[in-house]
Amino acid sequence: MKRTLTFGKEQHEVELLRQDGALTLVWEGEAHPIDIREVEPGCYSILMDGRSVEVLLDPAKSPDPDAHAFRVMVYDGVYEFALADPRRALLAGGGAGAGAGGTLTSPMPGKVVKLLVAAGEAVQEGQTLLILEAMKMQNEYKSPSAGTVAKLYVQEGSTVETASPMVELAAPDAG
Amino acid sequence: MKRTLTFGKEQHEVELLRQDGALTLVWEGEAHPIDIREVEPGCYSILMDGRSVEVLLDPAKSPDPDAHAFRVMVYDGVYEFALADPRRALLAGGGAGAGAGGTLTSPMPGKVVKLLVAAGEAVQEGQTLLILEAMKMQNEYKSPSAGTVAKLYVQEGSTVETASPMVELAAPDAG
Amino acid sequence: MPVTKVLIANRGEIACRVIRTCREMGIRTVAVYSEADRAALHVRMADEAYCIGPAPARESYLVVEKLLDVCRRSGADAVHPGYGFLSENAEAARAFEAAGVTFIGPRPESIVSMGSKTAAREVAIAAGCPVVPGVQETMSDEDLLVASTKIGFPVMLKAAMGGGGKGMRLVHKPEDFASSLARARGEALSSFGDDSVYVEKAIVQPRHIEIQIFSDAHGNHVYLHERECSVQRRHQKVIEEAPSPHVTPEMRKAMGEAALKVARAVNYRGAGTIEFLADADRNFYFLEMNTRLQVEHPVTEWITGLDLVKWQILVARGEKLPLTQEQIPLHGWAMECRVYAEDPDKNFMPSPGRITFLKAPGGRNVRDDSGVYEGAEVPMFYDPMISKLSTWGPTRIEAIDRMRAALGEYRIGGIRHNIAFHEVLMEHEPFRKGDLHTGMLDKPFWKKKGPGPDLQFAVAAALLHDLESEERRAAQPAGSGEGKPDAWKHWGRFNRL
Amino acid sequence: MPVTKVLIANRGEIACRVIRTCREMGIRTVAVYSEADRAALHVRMADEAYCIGPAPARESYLVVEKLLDVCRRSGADAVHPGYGFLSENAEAARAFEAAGVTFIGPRPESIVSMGSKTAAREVAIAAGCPVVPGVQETMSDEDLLVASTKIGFPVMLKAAMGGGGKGMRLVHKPEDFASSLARARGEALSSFGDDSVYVEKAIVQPRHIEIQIFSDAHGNHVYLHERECSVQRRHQKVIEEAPSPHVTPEMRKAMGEAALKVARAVNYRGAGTIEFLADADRNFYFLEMNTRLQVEHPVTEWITGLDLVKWQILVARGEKLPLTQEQIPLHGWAMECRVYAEDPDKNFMPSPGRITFLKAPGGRNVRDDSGVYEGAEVPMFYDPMISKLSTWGPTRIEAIDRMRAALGEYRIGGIRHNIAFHEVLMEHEPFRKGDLHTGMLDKPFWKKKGPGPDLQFAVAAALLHDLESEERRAAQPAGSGEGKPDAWKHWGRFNRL
Repeated sequence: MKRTLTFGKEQHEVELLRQDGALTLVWEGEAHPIDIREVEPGCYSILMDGRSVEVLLDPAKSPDPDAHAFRVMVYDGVYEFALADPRRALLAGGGAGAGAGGTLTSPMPGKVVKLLVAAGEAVQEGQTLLILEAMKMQNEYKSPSAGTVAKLYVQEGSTVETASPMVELAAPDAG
Repeated sequence: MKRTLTFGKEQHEVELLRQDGALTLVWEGEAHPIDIREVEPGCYSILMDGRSVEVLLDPAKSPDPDAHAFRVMVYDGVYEFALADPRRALLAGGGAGAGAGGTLTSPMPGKVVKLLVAAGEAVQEGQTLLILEAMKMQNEYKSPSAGTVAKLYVQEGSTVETASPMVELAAPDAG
Repeated sequence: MPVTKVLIANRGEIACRVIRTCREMGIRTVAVYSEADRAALHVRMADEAYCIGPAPARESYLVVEKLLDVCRRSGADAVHPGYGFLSENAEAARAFEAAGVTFIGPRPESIVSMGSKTAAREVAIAAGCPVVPGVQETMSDEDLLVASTKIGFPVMLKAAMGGGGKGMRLVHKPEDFASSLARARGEALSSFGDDSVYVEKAIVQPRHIEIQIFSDAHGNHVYLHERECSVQRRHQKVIEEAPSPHVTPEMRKAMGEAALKVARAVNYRGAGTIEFLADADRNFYFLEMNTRLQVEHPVTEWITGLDLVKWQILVARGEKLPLTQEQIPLHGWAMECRVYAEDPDKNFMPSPGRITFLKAPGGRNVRDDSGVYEGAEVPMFYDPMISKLSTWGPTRIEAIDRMRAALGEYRIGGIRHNIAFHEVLMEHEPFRKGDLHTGMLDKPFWKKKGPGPDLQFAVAAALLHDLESEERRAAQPAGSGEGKPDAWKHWGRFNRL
Repeated sequence: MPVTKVLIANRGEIACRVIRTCREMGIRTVAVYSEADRAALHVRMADEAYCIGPAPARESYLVVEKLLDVCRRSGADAVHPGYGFLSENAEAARAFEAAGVTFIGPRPESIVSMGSKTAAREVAIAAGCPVVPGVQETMSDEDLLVASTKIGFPVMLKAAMGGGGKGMRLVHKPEDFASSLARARGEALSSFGDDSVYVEKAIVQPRHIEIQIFSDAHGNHVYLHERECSVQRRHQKVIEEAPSPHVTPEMRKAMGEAALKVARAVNYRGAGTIEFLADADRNFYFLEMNTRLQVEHPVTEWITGLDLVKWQILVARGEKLPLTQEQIPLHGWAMECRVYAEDPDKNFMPSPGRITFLKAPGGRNVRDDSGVYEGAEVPMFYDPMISKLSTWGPTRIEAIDRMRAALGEYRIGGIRHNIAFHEVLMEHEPFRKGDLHTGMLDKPFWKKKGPGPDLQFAVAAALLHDLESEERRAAQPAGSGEGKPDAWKHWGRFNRL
């Protein structure tokens, strides 16, 4: 089961092989015998290359429907990355990098207290699109790239859930 | 779902009713509205008669195959009791009290380091039948009642699991 | 005043923390909960629990009449307000006392005196406690701009009824004034029901240092030393410590005595905190007084060995303070990290949701004050703080190293949180050296750069997860189990909650 | 001697506890594990982990050659033995030192001097430390009976190589002598590989009080005050506290100085404990010396604020003791309850098995040193202690009340354990008054009598469990899910482990 790992701007070919009950991690062609135990649900004790590392695996939502996104806690912090079937990743044009345009979704449940753009309006990267209130805090929601507001899914006073569509942006050249 | 509760030497008729999503505990004919939430697996937050009690429910092994035995932890300690279908309890001759005789099983995994009785031998209540070693401790295993050793399932050096049969006792009058 | 059964008019970790002290003192506890909180930890821990309405706080936790009704039904003879909610609401305090229920907090008049920052400032000036230069009264937008120009930018806009960083904005230049003011007023209105805002001189790289005071009903006042809370994000504290690495014994005494002047001026009773801003030259200025227990009180408990909730109850019973000023201990150093359900990489955006995995650290001199449990839902309606992790050590560096180790043990799944952010802070050289100021988090230096030595391990677990999902899919009859993302079957045990 | 990477030649809570201090000190850790312990907590926590053989300790944890091999493979330059296992094995200590690996413990000669109780007694007598009347040498069965008759019953039989209550028997009358001696020899042989037994005068209602000592390699010796460990079941400690309610400042000083005489006599280095028996008149008698860290060291850490494992490492590095005798703090009171997988209602029979639910208490001045986790298996091969819960308070009663509250919060499912037993102890009037002696648990007064106020709640949960099992059965197609008791489906998530 080969996978393309996307971690930040890096990509790696990785694979986990199971043979006769023993696991091997193949990292960019280099094989490492590895012992993985799921000691608690989602929590793995891993021995490899003489080291012992405990990881808590948290499947996350991925922007790419063909990739599995993960958030992983270890003693030294949190890693976020995605694993994709390399064939599908290839078909989709490669990578999980966010291009300009697309539908922007709400990061958490909340209420839109201020909407600062209108449909059809051109926006700059970093421009505040709307203000979302949740957990007693007002949060500015900024445009990840330059573009044009293609569609608004919310209005002032709308309540949204996690990952509700809020604003659809078109890339500047597509506007 | 009426149940016969056996707690120590006490017995009570108890029932939990679910109607339109609401629960009622009927304790010896007296009805108490009750709100029970399983907040974690096996762990319940219960509100009744103005009180809040959290209980951890641990299904235990019961000597009576028709009864469900429970061990329950609350802030104030541990309760052990059994619930039985009253019809079955009636058929079985009532109660969960252990009579004389029957098969004695091992309380834990271990090794029989000493066997102090032979098949056919008469034993007194409290007489040491064998010595079991587990977790670096030697434990004397005593007869719960007077009777006769009908059968031995173990010999010195035998290793046993939890609830392995070890000694079958016959009641004195049956010997 | 008897305190034999305490209604805790709060939720989350502080409700649980109050319950623990009551248990130790043999006092029964009554929890209240909104419809979103039936399964919350404080409901599980209390001896009694009553529902007081819908999820929004203004329909439940903030409704005094409902709390009074629960006092009547339960026979509670005292109310502990915790922090936030009604803790600094003089009307509520009066209503409880009028109903014959002991309010475990200051006299209502003290709350009023300190409730408005502008009024509190007047009191401090009159009592001889230094204050930050600025304009005391709330004004129109135009007048605030005039005043700001006169004081000179940068200035700080603050909600008159505010606290906890809400309705607070630093304004660097006149061009930003209008939008910042609008935002400050908006937050002030939604948080405190009052959009009054005032303006003050902004002190450059200030340190936030506060004095914990305690007073009884007999006119005795002591200070329990200082806490430093300069590590803030969006004007809200995230790391607190006691004592402060900036404070000398002389400064401690001067600040403590200045704080007690304010306490005496308002005839204070109970636990209170005088917040100061301090500059590099160890000048300090009165900022405000919090007339309640603070979130960060555990660091004071660590260095003094005292139980501040117990003292609150003793004072509410009319007893004298157990110790005099000279008897207040100060040993070692304590750190506290606030654990929030939030995303430090996305401007600390709250991250409500279900906690699918939870393991708090253990061991020596580590204290976790949690309000949640594995399987608990962090609701979107309330503050996203889920626990406070605190550590003690004989020295500051030992407390920091212990905190770093404890954070490494902490495991929270299902929501985003700030554990890794705290870990970076504990290894951040300026922090370790004690070079703190309230703007130190303005640049997000904690964002992870490259891959660390554990990346391969993390990826291996994810690969196994994918492999087993595929094996299960292959083994299952077609059509079964559809409609749920396989990643979550794993935690199927929570589906029944 | 450098200590940069420590192999921990142990398992369970003590291995985890040592790992925590190493983490705080920036020292890397190497775990070893038997085949029964691949998923044990210490393996999860360490930086490296190596399998050293089958489950029985004599084929894994006790095999020095295997440990030396792991030192070579991992580059560990020091070994921490914990307690039990090889901690008091002079041969092992020599083997490590010979291989250039620092043994974090005393000099092998000190272990030898104190390893046999009879030899230890000689040392104590020579050093001027009072001892219990008795016969020093091991003898034949017949001679032991003669000696016992001469000393006068009751007498105490003790394994010469023993410790932890194993191979120890109190004999009240001559008729019981033969069977008790056989049992003592049997346990001695299986626990220590040597069936030598000796006999002593049994002191009536004795109190077990011990002095924690610390020595460096430069001839400095200090005592860290006393612990009382009189609450024992089957001659094994279950509750420990520091300081002792029986000890006056004068007695503390006398005991501390007597203990240091013994330490000096054996040129001691590192952490050690001198155990004494004390009678009602505050006479005290040397019992034995434990040349290692004790299980109950956390209560000493609470009252002194010190980290004993850190001190062990500093001493192993050749550093001087950080404090002099006059600088050793003593504040407040600490309690420790040993949490065992055992059944207090059935003569403390061990109860190995899977822990299906685990929730340790939190809050202030509560410390849980655990070696397990939810889902962990408590193997039958090792000691059934799963955690040590300790609390601190300014006074003894506050420490007890805090312990009672913390025990109430503790939740362990799947195995039998002694939490409820400890709860009864914390409410037991003689215990609360400090009237302790080593026989206080001879009568099982903690067994639950009647129904408490929570019985109806407990039964209600069980009824709901039965109701839902029935509803599920009714909803399921016939034949599915058979073969497993429905009560356990619940914890299906553990099936995959």
